[in-house]
Amino acid sequence: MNSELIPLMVVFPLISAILLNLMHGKDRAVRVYGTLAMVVVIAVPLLAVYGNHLFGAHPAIDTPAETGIALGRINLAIEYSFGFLQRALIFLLAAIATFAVLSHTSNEKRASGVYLSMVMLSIAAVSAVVMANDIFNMFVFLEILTISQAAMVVAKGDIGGYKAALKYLIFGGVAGGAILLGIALLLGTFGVLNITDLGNALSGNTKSPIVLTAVGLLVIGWLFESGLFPFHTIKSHIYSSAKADVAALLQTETKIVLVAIAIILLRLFGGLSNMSAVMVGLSVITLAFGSVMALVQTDFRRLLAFAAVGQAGLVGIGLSLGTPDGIAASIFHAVNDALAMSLLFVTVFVIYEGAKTTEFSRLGGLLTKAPRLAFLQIIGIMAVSGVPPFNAYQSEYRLIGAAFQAGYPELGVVIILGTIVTFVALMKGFFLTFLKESTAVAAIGRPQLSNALPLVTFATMVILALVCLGIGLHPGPLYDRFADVAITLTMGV
Amino acid sequence: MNVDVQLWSFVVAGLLVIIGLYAIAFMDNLVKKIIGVMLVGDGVNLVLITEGFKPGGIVPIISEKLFSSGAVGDFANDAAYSLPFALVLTNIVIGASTLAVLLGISIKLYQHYRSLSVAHIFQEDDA
Amino acid sequence: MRSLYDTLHETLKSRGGTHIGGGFTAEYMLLAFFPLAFVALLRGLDSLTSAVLAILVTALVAFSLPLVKKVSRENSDHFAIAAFYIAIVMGLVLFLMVGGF
Amino acid sequence: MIIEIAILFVIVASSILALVQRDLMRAVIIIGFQGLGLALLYQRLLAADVAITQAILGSALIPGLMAITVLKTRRYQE
Repeated sequence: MNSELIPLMVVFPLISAILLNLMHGKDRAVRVYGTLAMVVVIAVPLLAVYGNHLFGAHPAIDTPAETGIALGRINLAIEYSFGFLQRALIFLLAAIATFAVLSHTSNEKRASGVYLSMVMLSIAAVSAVVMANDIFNMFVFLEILTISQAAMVVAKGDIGGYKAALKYLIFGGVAGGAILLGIALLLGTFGVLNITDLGNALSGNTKSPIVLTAVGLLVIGWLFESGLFPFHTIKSHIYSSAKADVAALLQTETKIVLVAIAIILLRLFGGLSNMSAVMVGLSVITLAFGSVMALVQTDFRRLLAFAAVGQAGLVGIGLSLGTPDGIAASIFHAVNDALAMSLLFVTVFVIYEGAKTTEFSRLGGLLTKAPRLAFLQIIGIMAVSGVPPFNAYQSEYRLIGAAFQAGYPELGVVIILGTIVTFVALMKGFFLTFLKESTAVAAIGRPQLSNALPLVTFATMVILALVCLGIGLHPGPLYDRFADVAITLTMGV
Repeated sequence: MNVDVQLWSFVVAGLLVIIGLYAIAFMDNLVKKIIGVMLVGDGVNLVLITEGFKPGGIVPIISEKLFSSGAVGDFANDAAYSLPFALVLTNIVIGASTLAVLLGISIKLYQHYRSLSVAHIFQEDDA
Repeated sequence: MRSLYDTLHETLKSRGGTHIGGGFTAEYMLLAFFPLAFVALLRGLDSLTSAVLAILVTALVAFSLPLVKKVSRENSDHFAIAAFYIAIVMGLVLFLMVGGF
Repeated sequence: MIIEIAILFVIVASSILALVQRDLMRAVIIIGFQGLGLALLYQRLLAADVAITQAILGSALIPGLMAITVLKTRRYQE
């Protein structure tokens, strides 16, 4: 009976967004409601049972003969499907979003209702994209996601955020147009929007130029939403212009949306070798440029932003291979990387709060000031770059194995190289921040980093580090179920 | 004179998308770039509307009179395909809200840089 | 004949103090990435085309050393650069999808 | 038939004309005609409900927002 809770994962954040927007200005109400709402947002995906929800309860019907739709049955309602993958991704999103909300309500003097409502809007949008079994519903929520992400970046208030948001929204308009045009072409050809129906209609029918154009347009939309190659500069600009807790949320959302859209593409056009080649190629280029650009940055936030984009390329490689092992390892890596990258973004947030800058030329010698922070950051660095006891090691080595098994040994080498470059870049950041002798920090007022660590931030960092370690020690429960998801996904192809 | 309206609508939709992309890529002024984003959206909307169009059909709005006269079957035969129209309705609203946010951001950028030129605004980002 | 190391060192030094180490690593990593990425991307083609393309890419890389400076300029935040690459990739993706390989 | 062709011509012409203006206020007014043309075209293409929305948004609301932006910034392109 709890499958009634499925639409609540989208509807509740939407209603909360409206309410929080109305409450703006009433500081206490915003704080209390924001915190309580996050409890619900976290609880609902855990309580809901697996199943499908049909909006308006329209059942599937036999296709009338004269409509020209070559399917036995078509689904009339907008359909949300909820399984283990959806539960894991939405819970991950809710956890990171809770941190963003709590850090806002506990660290800011005045809680902003508008900002929290944008966080809620993005939660609703990502949940809907993950669950929607309807390609137009996916598009609508992707557009909402773009707007709310731009608004969250703007919330920081400095001019760099406005510039990044402007670029993001303009190219978001182009990419959204591309997705909708692709949907329009598919709708004009097959007459259905439900992904299951569309997949049935498409099976063995993907060779016509109209369908291929639609695939190309949808792939362009996927590239934008997940920040892959031509859009990687925009994504990294967005991450580094936002506040760090927002950046942690943004990169989590990006990785979840990457996985969700790639799975939709695989369900629709899984057998298409062109598409898989294009996706692998652009993912490899993203990995190369993202991690190499991270090396040459002079600002810790920009370094992390490029490293996050490079890791998204890593996730894209496994998904576009299209084998069950690759898909499972990629989803697993998306989850692990979102957790570990969030940990790193939070540590950099603390440095920024304490030192009021993240330029390497003005940082240094913080190890004696903030030993706890240094310890947590080194855990985050090891977790991101796949050092054995932590979680990304488990997924990266499975990813490399999947690349070898799919017959792309050079991709395995590329993944190893990318991991090494990311590790070197992050260690460079760690060295320049914590170990390098510096007098510059003295000049900007010795930050009392260790003592001033807010409780919420410190607790979040410890929890994230423990989760990274826990998944690294026991990858089985999570990975095996992702593997099941991947096998059922590739069975239909 | 017998012209295929559907074909020419598709052509115009393509032209709108191309003009919009041109404006986004080559126009320096921010307001014109935003107009370009709007034109891309309009072009895509026109594609969808034209897909739903049925030559010689009727508007897909059912009325009580149709029920009472028993002409519902004729209605089902003649009416245009209304699913794309619903999609366009959603997309128009989304496009308008994106546009509003973009215009707000450009006012803010103008107040800081005293200019609407994109080359000027992004000048310092040239590494 | 000056060594490549000196050329690199000078170019990187002109960009400011702390980036020399990172710049060197990035340079060598790019040199390792390019052939690997091309092997991965071009393996579907027949041997003659891929040989010609490999020679072209090698020449392109050899004449544009140090790579890291050019790469970081092309990955900057400027609007026009982003628009340029987006236009190219959009065209390329559609061409590869519809035209096939 | 001839009406639709005329509307299509107006749409393309006004979008091009709007983009070549140096006076941004004039560009905004011309883009209003493009929105109105699209609304009429939607009506002719049997999408009456969409036409109403497009008429309000495309010919009044969006040009209005743009006009406010132009008034708050600068009128002539530099």
